[in-house]
Amino acid sequence: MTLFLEQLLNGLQFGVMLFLLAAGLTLIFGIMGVINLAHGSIYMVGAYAGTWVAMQTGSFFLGIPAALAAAALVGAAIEFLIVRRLYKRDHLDQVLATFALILIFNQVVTLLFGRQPLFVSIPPLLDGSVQLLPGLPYPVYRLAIIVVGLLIAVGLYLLINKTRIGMLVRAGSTNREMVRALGVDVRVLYTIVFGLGALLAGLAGMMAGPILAVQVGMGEQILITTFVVVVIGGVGSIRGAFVASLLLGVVDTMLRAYLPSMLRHVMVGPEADALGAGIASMGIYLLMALVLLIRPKGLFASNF
Amino acid sequence: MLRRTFLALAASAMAAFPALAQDPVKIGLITTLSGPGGYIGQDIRDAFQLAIDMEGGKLGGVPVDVKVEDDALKPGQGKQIAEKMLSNDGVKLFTGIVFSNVAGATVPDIVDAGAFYISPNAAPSNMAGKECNENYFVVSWQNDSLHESAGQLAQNLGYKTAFVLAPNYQAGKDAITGFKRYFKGEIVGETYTSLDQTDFAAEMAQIRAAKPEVVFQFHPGGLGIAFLRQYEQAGLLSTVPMVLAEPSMDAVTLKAIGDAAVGLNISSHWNADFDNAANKNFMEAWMKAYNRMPTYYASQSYDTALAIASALKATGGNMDDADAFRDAMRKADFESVRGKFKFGVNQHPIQDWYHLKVEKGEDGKPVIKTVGDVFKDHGDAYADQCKM
Amino acid sequence: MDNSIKKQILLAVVAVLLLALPFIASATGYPAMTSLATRALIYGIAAASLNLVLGYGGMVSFGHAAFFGLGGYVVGILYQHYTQDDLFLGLVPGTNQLLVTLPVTLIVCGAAAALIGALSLRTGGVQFIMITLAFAQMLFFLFVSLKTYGGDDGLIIRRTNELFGLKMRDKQTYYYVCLAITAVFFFLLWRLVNSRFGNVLTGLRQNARRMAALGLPAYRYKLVAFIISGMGAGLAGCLMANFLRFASPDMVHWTKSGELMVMVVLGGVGTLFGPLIGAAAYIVLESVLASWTEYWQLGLGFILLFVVLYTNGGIEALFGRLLGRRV
Amino acid sequence: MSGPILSVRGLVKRFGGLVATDGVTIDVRPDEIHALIGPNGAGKTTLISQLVGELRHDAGTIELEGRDIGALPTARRIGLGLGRTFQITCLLPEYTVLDNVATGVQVRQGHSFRFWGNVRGETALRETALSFLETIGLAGRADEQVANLSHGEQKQLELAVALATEPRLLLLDEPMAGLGHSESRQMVALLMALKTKVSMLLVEHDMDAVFALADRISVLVYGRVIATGTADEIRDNADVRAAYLGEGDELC
Repeated sequence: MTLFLEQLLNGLQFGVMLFLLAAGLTLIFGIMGVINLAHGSIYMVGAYAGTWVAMQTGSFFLGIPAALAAAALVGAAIEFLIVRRLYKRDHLDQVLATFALILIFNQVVTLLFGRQPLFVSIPPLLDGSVQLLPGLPYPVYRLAIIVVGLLIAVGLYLLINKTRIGMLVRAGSTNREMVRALGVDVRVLYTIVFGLGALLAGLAGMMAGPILAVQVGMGEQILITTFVVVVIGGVGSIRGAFVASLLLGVVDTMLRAYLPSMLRHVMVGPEADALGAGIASMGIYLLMALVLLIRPKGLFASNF
Repeated sequence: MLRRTFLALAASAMAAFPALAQDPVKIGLITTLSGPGGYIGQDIRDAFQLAIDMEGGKLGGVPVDVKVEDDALKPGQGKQIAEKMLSNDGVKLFTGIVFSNVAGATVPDIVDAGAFYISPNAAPSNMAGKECNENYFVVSWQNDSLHESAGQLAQNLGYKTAFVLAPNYQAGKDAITGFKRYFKGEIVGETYTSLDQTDFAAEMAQIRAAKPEVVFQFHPGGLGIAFLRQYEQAGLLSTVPMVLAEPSMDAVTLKAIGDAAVGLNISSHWNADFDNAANKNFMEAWMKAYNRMPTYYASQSYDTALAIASALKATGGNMDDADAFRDAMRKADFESVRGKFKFGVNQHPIQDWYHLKVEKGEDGKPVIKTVGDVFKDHGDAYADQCKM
Repeated sequence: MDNSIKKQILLAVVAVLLLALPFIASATGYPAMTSLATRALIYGIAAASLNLVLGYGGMVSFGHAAFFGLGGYVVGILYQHYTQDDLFLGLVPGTNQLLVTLPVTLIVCGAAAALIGALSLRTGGVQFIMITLAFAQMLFFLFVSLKTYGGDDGLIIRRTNELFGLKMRDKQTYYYVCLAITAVFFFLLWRLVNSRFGNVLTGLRQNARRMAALGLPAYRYKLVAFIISGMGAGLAGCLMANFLRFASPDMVHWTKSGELMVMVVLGGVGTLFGPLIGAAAYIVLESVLASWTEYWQLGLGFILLFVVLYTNGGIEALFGRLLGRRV
Repeated sequence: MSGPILSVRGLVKRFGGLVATDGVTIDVRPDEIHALIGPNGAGKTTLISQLVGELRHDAGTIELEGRDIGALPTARRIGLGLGRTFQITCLLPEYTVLDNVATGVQVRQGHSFRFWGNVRGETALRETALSFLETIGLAGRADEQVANLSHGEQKQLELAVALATEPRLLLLDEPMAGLGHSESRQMVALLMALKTKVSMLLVEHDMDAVFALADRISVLVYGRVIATGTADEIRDNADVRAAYLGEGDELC
């Protein structure tokens, strides 16, 4: 039972990481109608910038503002220089232009930081494990990620539902013309949203630093999963992204944890393990296909 | 008429040119420089170049011209580069490939064209057995040996139960097969992770629940870094020891993991602290040239360059006589940085394997120390299938 | 009329150049050009197939590598069973005859496209992009975990499939085989896009609502286009596996789908020969940049960005005056 | 006298709390032009969308020549003899005028799974299409790109394309909207001439045109039909006057 709880927490933690990325992506999707493949690259930029500063200063907490600033700046620059030209284009052009950005970012990061992965330790404050229940130790750092992720989710909820910017964002994701009619400079709104999305991606990158390897290509690995989240949740819906992130995090973790042993009841050991792992990797894609077949616009589709 | 004479003259002039000054031997180095595996290709390229620089632009007294190209971990790309070098540039000697799938697509073309491929790393099992080729040499190891030695190491250390993990792909499955071939204890858990997986929390929980005496895991590159860090963060490192094959713990991985690596057991065929003249020579030159710890990939590539140098020296750099070059290669007449070295019948290495351990060094940073033997004169299981 | 004469002359010149290419290649001392051209032709078929749904039909498929890879694996799997002299799934014997593997590829890829298309076409827009990607990823992980067929390392096809006793191993011979198949393929495609079927397909991209108001049941036409497109990509995969003598999950990876899209856009969306030009440009660019600098992807990225942002319609648009008609 | 060609009974459409179509009942008889008028926001276009199947109604029935078509997708309804024009022209922008009509003829002829012959070389198809253009008076512009047409010509082309599907009932969504005075008169003449061939449900704001064309008129206000009758009956209806009071001269 404690094992199950631990896996549930793991799923939750993976889910909130996905949410940080998916929130920005879904907003950019929903409001500007842009498919941004370079979102993963912003995550990488955040991870590199934050980790590099943390390595130079020896302080993880100094790395955080660096990661946020770098990601937001790069995000705003991408919006200003490239994405702005893509609003009126079709999805195909957007996919390709941002695909090109992935190539460029990967090489620039290689040029700046070299090919060796970077490394940052968990800050002493968050190191070690705590006993949540008897027999259920859990790393403090992962708990911290869950807490930060949930706080951000709450913050986004308040931002979207209680502020003027949030009102515009909501209006923008259902009816772009309406925002223009309100006399708002849409371009500024777009840059703000893009920067906000980049900020969250950078934060995710920084938080991933001590757990994962900070290396070239880390963005693409998580990018596709994030897109799956966005599509399952319904393009443009923060709430959908939140639900889908947690759903995907938990489903993915549970499949990996329990499918092989379940299959072992019906077939031989090693084959069950390999097949189970194979199906588990496909799991999120199967889930997406299923959701889309039942609800072609995703779980929480805004009606546009 | 006049035109034809001119062309003929020009052609003979071109042909005559190499006779005046020895044309450098062209070596095609196809390797992976982009993406997460890029650092491996970089070490392979740098070590090969180091051997050449140490001889002043020559190998075995013969001037060489190395052409480096990035295969981007795409089999098709590797093949295309080989093709181009073979037919456009007349390259007859190749090396450098990091990954098995690129090698699988590229090497058959090279050897079929009568050129040589000397592998500094990848050595898939089919090419060690049935598909072995007289123009194909492997200086590194056969893939399985890495994990067989890890299995033997776990056996030597007296563990009775093991939990094994590897990514769900061919090399991962080979790793677990190799490990189980020599580990005689009980496997209490066998888990295949996904190749695009970065979070291993679920696996950590499974390991804790299974309570094994030892964990064996094979996760190359960034996967391994993530795995080891999370292993430590989950508090497992202090309770369950781990045995690794060298791809999961090279110098770069160690640097990325830091203190979390202390106490790990590694099986390897080379280590930076080896006490032989060739290795000291290599280490000194490397640190001077690049000022970073070399990975074992670098050592293999350096050995590859030395092996090529020995053959070039014996043949005087004449690549037109393939038989002579092959005979010279087979002798393996060079001082390997790993000490003893010879080729088996399938032209894969027969060599010793060692037990390494990560310890805290004098400056407080973790270092990999050689602490004992695992295998003596270990070849591979596929040599019997090779009919040459 | 002037345009069509120019067009015919241009086509004739290109045809002669393509026929003479292996000779030019060996005469100028770049024999590898023949292989480069073979790759360009094969990718041209794949890109043109993608273009049928993407450019003509307006369906942005991000999963066409699935069919490309599947085509490759058909060749690889049949070859493996041929050499091992056993049966696939205990039912189907292996073979090394191109005249068998090619039709099998078309059937398998057509069936796969029918299944994937039937499900994916229930959605549209971004969801369609992502669901096609999802199916390709599933196939990718399937091949990665298939140990029997090489898993991640891929399947080595020691000898190219046989065809009429030709020396298929010979690069020039294989080039001409591919050239002939490419010619036939583009001829068929040309007939197709100008047929009644092509007419409604293009109409659907321009204005789906109008086509519905004409009484056109769109789904079945889109599906058939998707199936044909999948078969074309499979054909290319079959040829590629024979050319590389290798099939690997790399062929199914999502970046391969991306590359195919790049080729289409580079050459010109919704044009007949654009994808072929785009494929050639991409292959040459990749090869030239890679031999030039190890940071070649940087250059490729910038070129791609430039093409997308500033050349509305790709390379084909630059020849637009010669070929006319496209807006 | 045979039954109505189109028979709508008690049609209801709700958007959340808003009732856009509130129990609409309308008949269109053979060889009749039945006009549907009403102030802006009365739900005229919503009604058309339900008739062609772009929107699903929540209650009621739609029968075409006695057959219930309420559950069929748009394409099937068109196939059964429904035709429509769009308020804002909805054409194939990359095709020529002739191609637009020819595509309509082609779809009307049945399935388009013909992969071989060049569709632009099919003379029978082209000639049929051209005859529709002649009916409309656009034959001289046959090879023009749609994008180069004037607004009035695009409206005419809309009609030609709709006729190419050989409908028995034509739903016309504001065919006069945006037309100049002489263009409007031309359109009125055109529709008048077509009246013997096809029945029409005409949604229109231009009252001159409506009174010139319509055999009967229904008035839609807030989703409800408040009156149906001949032109004179409607002119004298008190409710209609009330509904239109203060509406003034509105644009589309």
